Amino acid sequence: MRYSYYPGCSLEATAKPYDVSVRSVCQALDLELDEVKDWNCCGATSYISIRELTAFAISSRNLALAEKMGNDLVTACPACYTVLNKTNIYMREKEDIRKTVSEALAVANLKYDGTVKVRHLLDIIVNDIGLEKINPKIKQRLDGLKIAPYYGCQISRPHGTFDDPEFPMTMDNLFSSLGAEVVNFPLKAKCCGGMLMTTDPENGLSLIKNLLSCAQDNGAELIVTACPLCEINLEAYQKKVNRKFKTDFFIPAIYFTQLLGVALGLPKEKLAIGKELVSSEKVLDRFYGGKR
Amino acid sequence: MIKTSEKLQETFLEDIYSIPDGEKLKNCIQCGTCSASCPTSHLMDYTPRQVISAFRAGMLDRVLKSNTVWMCASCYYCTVRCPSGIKLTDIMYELKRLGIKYDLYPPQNASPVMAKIFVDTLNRFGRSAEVVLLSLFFLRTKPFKILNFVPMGWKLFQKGRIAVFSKTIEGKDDLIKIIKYIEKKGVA
Amino acid sequence: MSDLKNNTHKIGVYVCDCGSNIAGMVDVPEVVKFASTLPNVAIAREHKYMCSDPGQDTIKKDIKELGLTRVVVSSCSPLMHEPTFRNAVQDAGLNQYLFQMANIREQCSWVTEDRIKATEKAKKLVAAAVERVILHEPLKLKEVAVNPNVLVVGGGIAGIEAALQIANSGKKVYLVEKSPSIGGHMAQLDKTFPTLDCSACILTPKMVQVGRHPNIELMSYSEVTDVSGFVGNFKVKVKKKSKFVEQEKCKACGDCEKECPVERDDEYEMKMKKRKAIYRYFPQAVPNTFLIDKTERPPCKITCPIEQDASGYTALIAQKKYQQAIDLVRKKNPLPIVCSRVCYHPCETACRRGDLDEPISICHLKRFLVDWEMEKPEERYKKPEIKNEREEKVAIIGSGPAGLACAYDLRLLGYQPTIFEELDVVGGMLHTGIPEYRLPKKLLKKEIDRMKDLGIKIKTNTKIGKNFTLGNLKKQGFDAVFIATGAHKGLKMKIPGEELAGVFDGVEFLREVSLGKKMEVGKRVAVIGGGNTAVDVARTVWRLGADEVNIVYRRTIKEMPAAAHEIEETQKEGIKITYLTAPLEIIQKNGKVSGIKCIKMKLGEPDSSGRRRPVPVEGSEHEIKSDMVIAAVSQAPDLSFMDPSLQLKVSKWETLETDPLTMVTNQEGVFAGGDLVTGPATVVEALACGKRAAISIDRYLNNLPLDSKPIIEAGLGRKSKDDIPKIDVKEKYKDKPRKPRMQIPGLSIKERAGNFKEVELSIPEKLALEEASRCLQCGPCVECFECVRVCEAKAVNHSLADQTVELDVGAVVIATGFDTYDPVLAPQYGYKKYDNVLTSMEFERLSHAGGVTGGRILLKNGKEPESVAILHCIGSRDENANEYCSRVCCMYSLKFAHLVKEKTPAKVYELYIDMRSFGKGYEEFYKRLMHEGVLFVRGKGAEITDVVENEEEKGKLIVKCEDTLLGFVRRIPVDMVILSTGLQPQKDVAEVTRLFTIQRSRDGFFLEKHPKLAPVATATDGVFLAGACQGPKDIPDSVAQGAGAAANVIAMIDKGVVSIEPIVSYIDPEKCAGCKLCLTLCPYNAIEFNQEKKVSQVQEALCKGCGTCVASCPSGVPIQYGFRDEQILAEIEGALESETLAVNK
Amino acid sequence: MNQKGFEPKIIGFLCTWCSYTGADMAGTSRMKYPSNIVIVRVMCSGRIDPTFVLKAFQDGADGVLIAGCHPGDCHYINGNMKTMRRYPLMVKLLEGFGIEKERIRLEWVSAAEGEKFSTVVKDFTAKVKKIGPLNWSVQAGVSKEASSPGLKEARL
Repeated sequence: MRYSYYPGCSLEATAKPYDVSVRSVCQALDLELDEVKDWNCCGATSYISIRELTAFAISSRNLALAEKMGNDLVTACPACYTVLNKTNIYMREKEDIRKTVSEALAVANLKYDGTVKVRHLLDIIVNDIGLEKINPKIKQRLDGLKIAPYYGCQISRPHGTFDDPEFPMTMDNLFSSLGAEVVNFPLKAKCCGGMLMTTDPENGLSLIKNLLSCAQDNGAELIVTACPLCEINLEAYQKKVNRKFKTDFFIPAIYFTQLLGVALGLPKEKLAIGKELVSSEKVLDRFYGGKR
Repeated sequence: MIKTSEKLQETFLEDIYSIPDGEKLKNCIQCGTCSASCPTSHLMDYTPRQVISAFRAGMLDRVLKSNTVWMCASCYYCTVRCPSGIKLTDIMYELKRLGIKYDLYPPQNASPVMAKIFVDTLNRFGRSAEVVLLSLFFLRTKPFKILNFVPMGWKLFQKGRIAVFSKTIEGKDDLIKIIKYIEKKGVA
Repeated sequence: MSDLKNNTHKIGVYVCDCGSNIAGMVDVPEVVKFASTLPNVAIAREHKYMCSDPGQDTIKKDIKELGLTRVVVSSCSPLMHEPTFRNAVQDAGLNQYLFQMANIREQCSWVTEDRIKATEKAKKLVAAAVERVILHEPLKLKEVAVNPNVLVVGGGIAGIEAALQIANSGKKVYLVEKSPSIGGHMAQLDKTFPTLDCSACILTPKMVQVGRHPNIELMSYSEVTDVSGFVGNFKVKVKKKSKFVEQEKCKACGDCEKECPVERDDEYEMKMKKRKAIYRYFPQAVPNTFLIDKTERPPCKITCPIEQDASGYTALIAQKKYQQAIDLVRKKNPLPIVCSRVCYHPCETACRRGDLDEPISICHLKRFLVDWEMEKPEERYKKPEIKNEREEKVAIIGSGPAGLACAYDLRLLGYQPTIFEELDVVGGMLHTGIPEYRLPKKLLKKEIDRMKDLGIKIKTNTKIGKNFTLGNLKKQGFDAVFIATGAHKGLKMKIPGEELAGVFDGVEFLREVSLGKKMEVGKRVAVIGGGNTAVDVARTVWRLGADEVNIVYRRTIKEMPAAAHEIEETQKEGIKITYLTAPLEIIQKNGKVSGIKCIKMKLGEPDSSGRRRPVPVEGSEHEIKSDMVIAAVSQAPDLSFMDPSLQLKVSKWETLETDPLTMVTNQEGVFAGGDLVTGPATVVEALACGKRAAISIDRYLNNLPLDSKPIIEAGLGRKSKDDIPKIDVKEKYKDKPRKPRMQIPGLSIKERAGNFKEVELSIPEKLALEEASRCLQCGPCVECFECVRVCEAKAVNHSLADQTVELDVGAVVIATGFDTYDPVLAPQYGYKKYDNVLTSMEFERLSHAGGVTGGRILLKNGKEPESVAILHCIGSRDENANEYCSRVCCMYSLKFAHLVKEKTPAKVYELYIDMRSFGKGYEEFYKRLMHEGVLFVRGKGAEITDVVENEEEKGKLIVKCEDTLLGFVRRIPVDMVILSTGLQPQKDVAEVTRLFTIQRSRDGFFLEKHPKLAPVATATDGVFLAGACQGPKDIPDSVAQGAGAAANVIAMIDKGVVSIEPIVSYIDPEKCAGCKLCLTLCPYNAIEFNQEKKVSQVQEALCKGCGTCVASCPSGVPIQYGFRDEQILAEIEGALESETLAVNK
Repeated sequence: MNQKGFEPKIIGFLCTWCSYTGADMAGTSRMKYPSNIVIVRVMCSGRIDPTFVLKAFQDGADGVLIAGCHPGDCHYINGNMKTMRRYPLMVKLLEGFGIEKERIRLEWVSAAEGEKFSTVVKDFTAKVKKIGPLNWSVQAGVSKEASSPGLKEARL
């Protein structure tokens, strides 16, 4: 199976491990990813808050580039997923937006006919490949590992085409089929505060605290996310949370591709495991039998 | 610059109605599902529902000067749950946009600055680079605060999770052209 | 202009202002001016309200005074006032069909924004009408008599009211209700708002009236499947689902219920309570009878060749009713002891539980029963009594299972069967084929002795063809013959060396052993084949002391025909199985076997049997050392006995040919079965043959024609996997705890060696009980027939079938009611996730005195709630569910609040968006509840969660909402949440719409003819609506509508006739080419072909005037009165050339 | 050939049970749509004869809308299915006469779908406007008589 790949800015920086593990896992699953050449930032949530149409225009550039490549456009970042999706929908359905944006693209002699399908990697893995095709490839079952899959918002809201916006299940099903024990995690689709962490850390922290304690109280050893922002918020700020609320959280959060990679028997470095601030060693080493 | 609040009202309504499904705003039954579903409403000076009543009351300027819209974390709960099909998150975006356009946003709140910087970097490099973003951000808002983030930033850096120099994309000129075109059309 | 239009016409055109409705947008004077310029228009007038009497009078006046020949009224939609104006025209002495209407309101003034454009359009419409009306011709209304019978669909309060009113007016009413009782949702309610009187108290009397009413024929548990005909004369097909209880006999005593072993969720109690498989819908049900829930029949039973009541005896075992259980087994099975040992049990393969974890160990449960019986046979074995003795004698050749079964059943019917057996042992293959360690001979003997004890004669050592011939049997006074000599001839391998000493035939070998012959076995024995015989041989040889036993089979274990558990045991006993290997030649050393030359095989394409055909692997020849070879490849019947003079037909497989079900041969009075007919098969299949033959022989001896029907009815038809409906077992029984099947106690391998002791041991009671209780009771009725046993009224009848009745009615009232929104679709409310989140209907049952808690309001943990939140508008006023307001929720929510307050000290919160108390006494009720101290919160509940944020929330459900009057977001901790779920159309609303060719409105409910003026009529004449099927309604409104619909119906019927628009089609025989195309197209088969004239003819009575034939005729012969081509073409012309028309004058 | 101020003439053939009632519904709920369409009522869409369509174009219509009950909902069991089967051939025939297939349209409109009806009319009118006037009757060669033989062939 072949897809066009849109990493997005975060995966080039703070979420580098995500990018690394995405590529390794896809390789292991015979998913061919062609990175969209010279893609630009999707605009994320901030750009839309300044100039809507411009936001659509710049992400349309990505869509236009992807359209040339033919295949579905897959991204691992829910923010990009949402923005690209929204742009895509509006470019298809809203005459006026299509008109102006197309003109704008034309200036850079680009055109977009709205034929690209924007997909999230999780969707591809669970629905295009499918659990029954993945399981034979499993080298290392995750039996006994207690995880709290955390979906956050934009993977299923508002364009959640492949999972329920209130109680998403895709990751739950994926990992329980790999033997992991998925703990009850009622807050799995609640918001982590997103950019609030930078703009209003005081309040952002309390949101994160709720998530962490819910996961911990339900006995999770590991939080699994599918979003760069969620990941950084959940793990990088644990110290601050502990300081502010006199708590003692130490619960690693990694990307779902990293954990899937573990099950596929990929070596740590190919999954960039160990790059997290809250080390996942204690939890994951059992699967590496001590070997580094 | 718009003087009267009614005038503002009209301009804004026009604008809101112009965004996809913006007209649904008229269908609001003031049930408060949006507010109760919002993870940050308890931090807002006005609840999301009140934003819409403010529209109806022609008192939008107060809302815009408050922190309300800038507290929206884009979680889209209000959008998926609204019984009247109002895409409130998008309306929040629109209000942020208009707020900035007409200089109606809370001075003490940082988000507008953040958003602006984000756009600048993007326009500058074609991609956003968190480190540039953050440093610029804190320099402009609360320079001393940046120190709070240094430890974490340093760790991230050690872990190779910070790209110090943001890449500039080749098609940057194209990108600028695209943006310029839209700006020029003044419909942004 | 077409010459059809001469100027002799005088047309009057009347343009209506409709107050400002038309005049507000259309310049009426302008239109009038224009109209008067049109050809043939004698007069054009404006009027404020044409439909008013003065308006109509102007028309009448003009017709009389100006001698108008045609009339055009341009006002509202013809669907609105066409009848009005037609009457006016008729009154004035002009034929009403010389009239045409132009719709300038609904389709012009109301939909156009620009006054000039609207006026232009109005002109076009008028011109079109004028052009058309010129070509109108006088037509006569068709009048047809109305059938006075009425069909009411749906037995809720609306249907009940309608039915009673109509019946009281002396008309016959058929009331069709889908569920087992009438009463509908109202029967489930506790109290009713705003008066708080108990629902049952006011409903039950009405229900009883319906049940008793001489004019009402109540059809509960029934559904309308087809509707044809039209107003005044509908033909309706109703399917009455079988209740398996004869209504008129049932005394509703409930004895059956007590005995029934099966429990199921009670739908009436909103699944908060259990009911039995035989149950009564609810205590006050009308009709007050029981019924049996047989949604699907147990697969174990329907796949068994003799339909042994597996699920039945399993359920009885679970209840420790062992005597009933064994009696049930014996009812169908003449050899239960044998079967409990050797049956290959297809039932277990079919068992639903197998799709969940492991199938029920049905066969061994039977074993438990027969062993239990054998402990105290004298009291536990019930010898069947023979009712009426008959002297007819039947000869049965062969004492195998088939013969025994046939003899047994015939004997029970009173006949005198005699079994002729070649050997001096009885039982055929049961004796000679099945080794002692599987079926001890003494047990077989017990069965046979019981047969003899019944009076079945068995003559051993009498070989057919030797001691007697079929021919002279008849002479010996036998009236019928059943041949079941089995298949005892082992087939050869057809390889060199087969004749050598030390090479044996499997069947023969087993026979010798069973007859007690001392058999010498080699050290290394090879057994060729993969069937049960091969396995039996191998295990026998092993017991006889061979050092090494090796089964050589050409396919893999997957294809091996032997029973799986047999193969398992074989391997346990250390017997080797060599797969994918075929013998080529038996090698000898000085005259004695020394080994087998074999070749490896690999699986190729599937063959006729569906199994993959093995093909040799080049150069893989090798030798298997062995000093004894036993071939057990297959058996065939030995036909040497056959008396050629009989000329019995033989198949190409060397088996006897018979009818597959009646088992009769090509010779009258001669029947056959068992392996002789089927080829080597199983015991239970042989039993089936014998039992079928018994039925046929009985018919034959009673001079009845042979027939497979009674055989199929007896459950002896051919069985196949496809008889079992496919269901998602994992989904349906997801809550069932998993549990592996029982482990059968047996001899250890050591204990088995060197002897023939029975390997499997009796099952201890405890084990059997556990195993039996694993049964899913998927029927759900398990057909244990306990209900039949205990019913004194003899009302239960498991063979009652569904029946379809055809009704002739003149009018139909549809009152199919509503369904409630399923909050599972809005997961944020945690329904089904949290124990104490209830729907409104669930609360009704909780609060109802007859409900699960006897009317006490309790949490799942049995405690009283300290606080309760009632959330309004769940699934209503919501684009994600239903956009409309369900109208009843506000009020019933207040009712709930009252009930909670009345019965508990709990705090009650009402979370509402807008309080809608529009009805009589409703606002007062609202006030009253405020007074009672209910805490009203204006704001919709957004989410229910159990994730607490502080001490006070611990152990509570938190309702998140915004108090919109405060602008605060609140987290309200409560113990119980009631979701006020909205009303929505029934699930089958689409089918009903099609059945009665009516329409639905945007909300999905049925569409009334007019939202204000015809709320209970539909666009389809003769079909009326009542109650919530037309839109959400409370009880008062539903009753009012029921009565309203009744009034409409009665009025229609009492008139005696309905007039039908004469807009039928007509085919001119002179012009018809007789191509018959129209015949195929007419939806009502109203066109017949006249053979002698060779033309198609329309039967007016049947034609409903769709005009399809007219549009489709290649030569354009048919016409439709009122919609002639010319008329429509003229209308088009008028519409498009209005200007030119005008100037032409 | 989109020319300013051109107001297309459109004829709508509606079955009385679903689509005509739907059109009335649009009226009662005051849903505005262009005034270009004039509606001709028939009992069932199955009655709509290719002749009508041709006649409409002959007499200067620029577009023809045919509307009936949704499949399965037909008041006459399956008249609408017959229309559906007939429709493609109608379109072919028209193209044979040099009439763009965009000028004819088949829609299912139920009695409840006033909204749908108005949107359909809006959309169809706009499209026909785009294509421009037909003037089929005045186009050389096509006199009513000339095309009338075609009418009967059109029957299927």
